[in-house]
Formats: sequence, C-alpha cells, structure tokens
Amino acid sequence: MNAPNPSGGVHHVSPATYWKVGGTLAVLTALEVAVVYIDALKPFLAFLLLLIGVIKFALVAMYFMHLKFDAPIFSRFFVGGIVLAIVLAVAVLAIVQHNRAAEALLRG
Amino acid sequence: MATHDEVYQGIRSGFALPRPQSTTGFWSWVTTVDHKRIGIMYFVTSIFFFLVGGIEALFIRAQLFAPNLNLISADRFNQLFTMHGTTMVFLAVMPLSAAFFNYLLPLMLGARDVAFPRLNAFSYWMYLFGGIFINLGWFVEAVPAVGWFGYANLTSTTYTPGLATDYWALGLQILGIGTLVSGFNFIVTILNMRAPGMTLMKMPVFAWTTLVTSFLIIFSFPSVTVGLLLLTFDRLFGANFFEVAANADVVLWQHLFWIFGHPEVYILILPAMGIVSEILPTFARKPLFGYSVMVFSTMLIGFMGFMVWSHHMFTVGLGPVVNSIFSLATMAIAIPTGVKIFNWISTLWGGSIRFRTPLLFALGFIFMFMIGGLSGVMHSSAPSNAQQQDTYFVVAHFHYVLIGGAIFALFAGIYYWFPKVTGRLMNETLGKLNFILMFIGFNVTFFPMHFLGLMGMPRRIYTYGPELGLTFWNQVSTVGAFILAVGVAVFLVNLAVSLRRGEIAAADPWDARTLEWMTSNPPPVYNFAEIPVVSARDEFWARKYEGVAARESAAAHENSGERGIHLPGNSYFPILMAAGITIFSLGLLYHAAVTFTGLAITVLSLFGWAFEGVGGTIVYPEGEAR
Amino acid sequence: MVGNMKRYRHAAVASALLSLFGAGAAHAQAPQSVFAPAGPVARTQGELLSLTLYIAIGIFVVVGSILLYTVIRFRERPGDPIPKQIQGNTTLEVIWTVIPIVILTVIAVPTVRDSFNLASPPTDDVLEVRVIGHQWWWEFEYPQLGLVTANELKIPVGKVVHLTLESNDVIHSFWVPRLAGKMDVVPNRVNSMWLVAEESGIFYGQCAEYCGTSHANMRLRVIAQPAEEFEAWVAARRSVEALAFADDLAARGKEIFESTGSCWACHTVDGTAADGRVGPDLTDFGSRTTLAAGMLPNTPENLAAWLRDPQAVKPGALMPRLNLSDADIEALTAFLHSLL
Amino acid sequence: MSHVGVERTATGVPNRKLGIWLFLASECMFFGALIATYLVYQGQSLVGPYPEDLFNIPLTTVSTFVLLMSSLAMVLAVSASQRQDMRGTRIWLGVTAGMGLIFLGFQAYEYAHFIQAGLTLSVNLFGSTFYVLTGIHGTHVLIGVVWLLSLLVHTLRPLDWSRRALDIEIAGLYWHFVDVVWIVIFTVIYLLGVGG
Repeated sequence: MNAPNPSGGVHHVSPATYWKVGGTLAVLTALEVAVVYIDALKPFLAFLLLLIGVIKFALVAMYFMHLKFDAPIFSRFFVGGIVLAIVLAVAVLAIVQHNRAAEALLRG
Repeated sequence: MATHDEVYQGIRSGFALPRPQSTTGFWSWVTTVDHKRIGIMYFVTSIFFFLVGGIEALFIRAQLFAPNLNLISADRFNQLFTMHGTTMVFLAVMPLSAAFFNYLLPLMLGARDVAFPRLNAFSYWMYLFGGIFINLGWFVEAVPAVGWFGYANLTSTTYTPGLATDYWALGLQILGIGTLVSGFNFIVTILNMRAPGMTLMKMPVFAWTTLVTSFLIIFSFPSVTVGLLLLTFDRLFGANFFEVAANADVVLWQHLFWIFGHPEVYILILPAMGIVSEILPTFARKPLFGYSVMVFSTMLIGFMGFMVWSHHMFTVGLGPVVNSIFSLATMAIAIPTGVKIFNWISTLWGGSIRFRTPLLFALGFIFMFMIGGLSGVMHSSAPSNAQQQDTYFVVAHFHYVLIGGAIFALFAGIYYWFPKVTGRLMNETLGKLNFILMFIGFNVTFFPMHFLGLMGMPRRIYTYGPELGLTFWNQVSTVGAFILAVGVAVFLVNLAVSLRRGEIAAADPWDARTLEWMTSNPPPVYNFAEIPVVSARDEFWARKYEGVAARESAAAHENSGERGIHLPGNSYFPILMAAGITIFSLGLLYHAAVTFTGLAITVLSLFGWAFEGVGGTIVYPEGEAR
Repeated sequence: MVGNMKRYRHAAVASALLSLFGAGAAHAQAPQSVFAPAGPVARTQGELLSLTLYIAIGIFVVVGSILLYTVIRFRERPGDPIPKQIQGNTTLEVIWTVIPIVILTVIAVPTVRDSFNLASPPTDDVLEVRVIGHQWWWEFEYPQLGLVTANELKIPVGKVVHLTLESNDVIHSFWVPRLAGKMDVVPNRVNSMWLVAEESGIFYGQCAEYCGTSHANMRLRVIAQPAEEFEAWVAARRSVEALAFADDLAARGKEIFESTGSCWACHTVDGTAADGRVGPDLTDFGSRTTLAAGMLPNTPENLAAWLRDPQAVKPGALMPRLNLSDADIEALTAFLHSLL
Repeated sequence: MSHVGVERTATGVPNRKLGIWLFLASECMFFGALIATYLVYQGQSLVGPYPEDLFNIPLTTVSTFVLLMSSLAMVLAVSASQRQDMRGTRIWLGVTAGMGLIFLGFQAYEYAHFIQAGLTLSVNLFGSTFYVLTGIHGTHVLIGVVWLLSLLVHTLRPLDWSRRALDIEIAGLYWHFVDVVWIVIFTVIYLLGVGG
C-alpha cells in the first residue's frame, strides 16, 4: 500500500459505491426494526439485532470511515478501542449480574 | 528566493488572526508553544504542588504522632488526606513526568517540537487551572473530604453536602481533559516525528514508556470522566446514578473509577521506569540489558493494566470466583515487572559504575520499587488481602512504589537532565546529602507502616486508641516524615544554588548515549539545525565509540541550510480556551451567567484557534556547526 | 490441643520473621494484630499472608544481595576500559520469567483454594447475625433469637457465626482482625461472611472503609463467651419485664430517659417505653465494656462526659447535645449503668 | 512555492489524521462506559415510566435513518473535496449538517414527549441513564453540525485544497463515529430495550 497523499485518499472510492453502501445500511435498518416486530423470531431477537448492528457498524467503519483503504494503523487504534471497551463493559456487566444472583440467594 | 513573509501570505487561507510576536518576557511565556518552555512550566508547577502535598502529609503525620491527639480536627484531617492523595497523584507525579515528556521527547526523537504545539500549551494551562480550581476549596471552606478515589455514596449530597466534592469532581475533569489531550499529542509525536532511520526498535526506552503511558491515558481517562460526570449529574442536577433510594449500585462507581485507577498507577510508574532505563546505561557505560524484552514487558504491563482493576475491590463482596480471577491476573502482572528489575540489575552487571547522584537515586528506585512490588504481590491474593486491604500495609505499599519508585526516579531524572536544561550541573555533595536524607527519611517513615498495617491500623483514621499498641511505630513514622521533609528541603537548596552558581556543564557531561545530548545545553529553540539520521539504537554512543558515521539525510541535501527552519508561532488561544473551560466549570457551582460566559470564551477561542494563520518564523541556523 | 500448639508456633514464627524486620507486629499489646488469629478464618488468611510474606522476604534477600554485589563488584575503577556492550541474553530472560511463574503458582493455588473455602460457612448449624452499619456505630441483630444489640457482639465460643452485612447509609467495612478478614458493608447490597471464635475473650475491631467524619471512632468488640454464659445472657435479655427501680436516682434517670424530647425518641431499652430505632439499642448497656461505638471504656465519668457533649467526644456524632443539667446526667448514668 | 502543509512523517500518515483516530479510539471507551452504565441499570428502576412505556420505535427508526443517510452525505462531501469539486463539497456539507439538525429535532421532540410523560433526570434510574447517554450523544451531534457549518463557511474563501480536503475528511471521521455510536445505541437501547 503506497504512502497515501496528505488528503489520505489515494484510493478514490467512487460515489456509486458510497450510494450502494448507503442503500444497504437503510435496508439493514429496516430489517432490524422488522425483526423486532416478528414474534416468531423472538428467541433469536438479541442475536439477530446484535448481528445486524455489527454489520452496519462494520459497513460504516470500512467504507465511510475509509478503514478498508487507509493505513492499517488507524484500524488498529479503532479496533483496539472498541475491543477494550466491549471487554471491559461485558466484564463489569457479568460481575454485576453474578453479584445480583448471589445476593438474591442471600435475601432468599 | 521569497523572503519568509511572502512565503506565508500565499498560503494564508481565509481570514486569519495575527499571532503574538513577542519572544521574551511574560507574554512570550503565556503564549508559548515551544515544548521546552512548556516542559519548564510543567516542572516548576509540579514541584510547587509536590511541596503543597508534602506539607499536607506532614500535618497528617503530626496528628498521628500520638493516640487521641487533638492537633487537627477530624474534618480537617479528612480534608488533608483527600487533598494529599489528589495533589500528589494528579498535580505532582503525573505533571512531573509530563515535564520530562515535554522537554525531552522531541530532543530524543530528533524532532523540532511535538506534533501539535498549541495543543501542548493547552494541556499545560488545563493542568495549571485544574490544579488551582481543585485547591480553591481551601479559600471558601469547601475542601474535598472524600478520599482521593471518592467512593459513592459518601460523595452524594446526602452525606457530603456543600460544594467541596463538586470542586474535587470538576477539578479532576479539567485535569483529565488536559492529560487526555497530551496523550494524543505524545502518541502522534512518537509515531510520526521520529528522525529518519529511527525505527521503533531504535527509539530510547523512555520514548517507549511514554508511548505506552499515553495509550494508558487515552484508554483509561474516559472511564473516570464518565464516573465523575455521573457524580456531577447526581450532585448538581438530581440524577440517580448513585442514589441508593432509587436502587442504584454504588459499586458501579468503584468499577468505573478503578478501570481508570489501575492503569493510572501504571501511568505514574512507567515514565519513572523509562527514566531509570535511560540513566543506568549511561552510568554503567553499557547498553540497557534486553532492550526488546524491556519494550515488550512495558507493552504487556500496559495491556494487563486494564485487566486487574477489581483487586482494589477484593473486600466489596464480589464473590470467590471474581476474586480468584483478579488475584491470578494481578499475580501475572508481577512477572513483566519482575523481568524489568532483573534487566536493570543485568545492565549494571559487568559495567563500570560511576556513583553520581542520578545513579544513587536510580539505585534507590530499584531497591525500594522491589520492596513495593513484593508487598504488592503479598496482597494480590484475595484471602490474604482481606487482612491488608484498607490498612497501613497498603499505605506502605503504594508509598514504596510512588515515592520509592516514581519520585526517586524522577529526582534521578532531574539531576541527570538538569545540565541539558540549564547548562549547569547540580552540586554533587548537596545531591548526595539530598539522597541520603530522603532515603533514610523515606524508609523510617514508611517501613514501619508495614507493621502498623499488620497490627490492625486501618487507613484514613484521624486518631487511634492507646490500647491498640500502635503508638511506637506511629511516632517513628512521624519522625521519619520530618527527615524526609529535610531531604526535600536540601533538594530545593541544591536546585536554587545550582541554577545560578552550578558548575558549567560540558556539552556531554555524563558521556551519555542518546540523541538529546547531541545538542548544546540548553538546546537552541529549533533543537537540531540538521535533523540527524539515526542508524543505531544508542546513536550518540555509536557515533562516539563505535565509529558509526553521521549519515546525511536525503532531504538535507536539496535544501541544505538555505530554506531555514519554520518554527510554529505563539498563540493566545490555548490559555484562553483553558480559562474558558475553567470558568464554565466554576459557573456550574455558582451561577448560570458564569457558565455561559465560560462557554462563550471556550467556543470563541476554539474558533480563533481554528482560524489562526500558520504564522511562525523562519530561522536560519547560520554558523551552526554541522 | 494440637490446634493451639500449631497456632502458637505459627504466630511465633511469623513474629520472629517480622522481628527480622525489626517489627513488634505480633506482640501481645496489639489486640488487632493479624498475626494472632483466634479462629479458623483469620488463621487461614494469616497463613496465606505469612506464605506470601516469607516468599517476599526470600526474594528480596536474594535479589537485593545480587544488586548489592553487582554495585560493589562493578564500581568504576580508574583506567577501566569501556565495558563489553552486551545487548541481552535470551536464556537469562527465560529463566527469570519461568522462576517467578513457578513462585506465583505456589501462591496462586492456596489463593484460589482459600477463596472458595472461606466463601461460605462449613456447616448449616450456624448462629445468624445481621450486621447493619450506621454512620459511626454498629447494629447487630440476632434474627433466630429476636434480639438487637449494638457495638458489642456477643457470640458463643466454638459456634460458627454467619454474618449478613448491610449498611444504613454509606460504605463501611466490618473488620475484627483476630477473627476474620474484613468484608465491606455496602448500602443496597447484602454481603456475607462467617467466623468462629475458638477461645473466649474480647476481640477488638473497627471500621476499615473511610465513611466520613468519625470513621476513626466506629469501633466494635466481639465478645466470645462459653455457650452457657451466652445462653444465660439470651435468656436474661428475653425475660426483661417492666423495669422498676428501688434506687430513686436510677428511677429518676428512667423518667428523664422516657421524658418527651429526650432519649426515648432515638434509643430502645426493653422494659421501658423507649422504642426509638435511630440510635443504638441500649437494653444491656450496663454490661457493655465500651461506649460510643467502642471509643471509650464504659465508666461513669466517660458516660457523663459523653452525655454532656457528644460532639466533643466524637466529632460529627449524630447524637444531639441535650444541655442536660449535672443532676440529670448523674441520674441517667445511674439508670443506664443499672441496665444489665 | 514551499508547501507547508506537507510534512514528512515517520508513518507516512498526516499528524492530524493520526490524532483524530486516537481521539475516536478514546471515545469508544467513553461511550462504552456510558452504554455499560445504561445496561447495568436496565430493568433496575423501582418506579415508572419504563422504556417499554415510552419508546416509539417507528419514530426513532426514522431519526436513525436520517442520521445514517447523513453519513452517506458526509462521505460524498469528502469525496467531492478530494476531487476539488467546490460545488459538490458545499452541497453535501450543507445536506449533512441539515440532516444532523433534523436528527436533533427528532431528539428534542422525543425529549419533550418523555418529559411530558413524567420521565425526568430524577424520577428513576432509566431517566438518569437515558437522558445522560442520549444527551451526550446529541451534544456530539450538535458539535458536529457546528463544525460542518464552519467548514462550509470556510469554503467561501480562496482555498488551499490539500489542507481543506484533510480538514473535511477529519470532520467526516468524527461525524461517522457519532453515527456509528448511534447505531449501537439504537440497536442496544431502543430495539433490545423494547424487544428483548
């Protein structure tokens, strides 16, 4: 990957691609909302919503934020921040739930 | 060839405010963006706050001299230990490390300044105004008394009414913004502003510890910022984040605080480790042993620093599963830390060690940091911690790593780089006296605290009963504190004396190894006439002793000397914006009008900052020997 | 008997080692020493603490002496050539990574084992005690016995006591070093711990989490009594009928205690009209060894000083100053000290 | 003519772009902590109103769609500025800022409706966590709108394109980040909150 010029975008993504990505995001959002209202999918709801959410997140990050084409150092910072935030948030949530369960026994 | 003014008219875009031109006197310091001046300002301010924190500590030790003493009231004592902790952590040790980052990093990397000079000035002014803001409590009888980590719900308005805790929370926010912003600045400086040829693995270790420290800053400060934000919403706007009546979970504060808190203690110690890793090779006349292992262990400590926060909460009742996980994670961190100590000793092994003051402090650092590290491992095990948590054993532990560790290493750095900043050497005899007094005073003060802790003396008690048998060791500790104070006084004398009448230092007084010693003492405002090309890890040593030729950089050829060096212009907006944010915070405590004034100043200076012309001057380093 | 022998040897070794530090940590005058355990919980924690202490001292002596030797052996001598510029040594790096891992596993195994062992009481036959932390005193309730007391927790020797810990205001930490490591008392949360007193006696403790102005004065006693003595106390507490006093001074004290706008609004004394729940229960105050949450010995002079101006004795105390006359104070002291 | 904008950097990427990405990485932790606080207190409120009583999914879907499409407009503005297409840059900057304001309008309407339904900062945990999380996100959107409008004003004067394209790209990265945070909030707080 040659050194990009100062404005960063040596690799010019055509506006058409951006419109396609924009369209996909709109469809995914509609899908997300639809899933909430379909009772049959209730048991998988959390998984589906998180999956679509992650896809939308990745689309915006890779195309709109240009991570797919830019220097890998940016992706390392951004993914590092996200992963650390998720790991710590999940850890805190797990500890809090674990303590609530233990306390429910005590209050018994 | 266009004179430098035309050069700048052409590319000045849009409407641009003129930059201040003064280069000497008060205004030049207030509007400076030169990393060396900012480094000096950080140094002077942090030494001042270090003394304030020290005096607070002396009052604490005096009150604890004997059981049921009534020298200081309970509330005043609680205010003193809160402000002692907050001042030492946020206003003394971190900014003193920042002074080293600011002054030395560009020089060590072969750069002319940091990546964002105005942002660098903004960080300093946020530190100064934050430090003043947090100490305003003394003048309006609203001194924070909630401990330096301010556990909820003691910090709620029900149990600490009044403005004291708000001064603490908002003061820390101001300091936090300044530190966060300097984190970005130093990461970009280290990654982007290295001299040609200086790969990451040829950088000085101090640059590595600064890089990891800056990553710790940018990833850990948001957690405490959110915690303080929630607390401020609770106290000023009636939210429920820590209101037990609304079924809130006060332990959430501890999670948010310690997810910042533990990386914070590595932010305090890693720069000290970097300084020692620079000093030992110079005085042993040998390269640092296991450079790549030291770099890797620094990164490992940085990463694992985020995985251990709950060892501050072993007695909160998180349960055996959580306690065991965090016990093991905490023990794991002891390994890279231990490796560092072994590498320092191996650096000395086989060397030709010269006992100058910087080395004495560095040896003191290794010796006492080892004790602090080992006592830390002692309470990494949760069940054993249950008998040590919140006692003077923990107080002994963190003073051994903070004073024995960070402060002794930073003092070593001051003695080592004093000639670089002032062109004069600090007096050796006063230096040795300073070291001996501080070493003895420190150990006499804090080693007995291990015993006091194991004898059942809890933390933060303003007095204790005679029946507890703690009197003797408390008295020894108080005496030690005053010896330590005398030691610091000798340091101040040495500083003042050497500033004016210190022995003029040679260009390379310690026969050192890194780039910053290739410039004059003090270095010119543009640091390097010619950006050096680096081809070895200890470039200066390699050029002196290993016959490595100073390579010409490709860029140097086509504009050798006639284009001159562009220095960024001074700017009013860093200090203005910092003042605006501080007034905004003050307004939150007193009146909406003040808040809006602060907001207006902040926004206006932000626009001024953005639309300021590039400005700056061109300097021609004629006659520079190169 | 073996238990005792092991305990004494262990405390002796620990104190001997600490004296190596020049410490007097475990000598008798330190009633809150962690090195004089009087129960299985404190002993397990004490043993783990000693294990880490021995290892820490061992490592410090070994590494410290290597550092000292290096500094002396390789000091600069005139005419020294430039030392060999050694960059590193991988085998050494591996060695001083593996050895610490081994040492840490020696600590890690008992850590995890003890964490789980101490988490819940070994039997179900327990004496339940509910500990409620208040700003700056302790409330103890025996749900199985329907009794409430304050600041001095009476327990039968040898009985497993299961404590559930709650707070009425801010975070405190219940700590009786000779019986068990501390457990925080957190508002809107129920914590639990257990302990056993293997010998009768008075065990000192105090709050170990900063909780405001008088955090230093939030002390407590745990009084371990032989089972019969404990049963007798429980029986006495349960059979308290209306208190009548021959001695008119105590009787007058009772009147003042129950008079409007004074003690009854905050304190409870069984057998009298006083049923306030704000302050500590004073039913058996006379038999208590300390007052003001373990701050002062329970002597008439201290009680009088306390009644005259609680703030002076205990800064920040929530008990108001009632501006009692000396006569009233004398009567109240007689009355309170008659409550056995 | 010397080109001050171009400085040689060791990683080859401009300082300011490296700086904004570090800022966004740090903001991940900031919003991560806020969202974690919301999730810790989810379902813990003792008194109403509760999320399921108030959340209007269709309305919030429209506002999410507006913010999502503003990201598309933003990237078209960046693309135009890199092609030095003055007109395209101005149009798309204006459209992005406009959609940002529409989103804030929806947010303001939702707040007014919730307050009227009795949800305040002090009534329960849901109120506190919801208003602080979405309020801080909204403030970020507002800062973005002001930033974009000042860039728009700045294009009315003679330009040095190499510097201006980078400025717009950096504002664009900030804007996309604020949109990405809303994607997480919409999915985790609104949809999971009501459906989950």
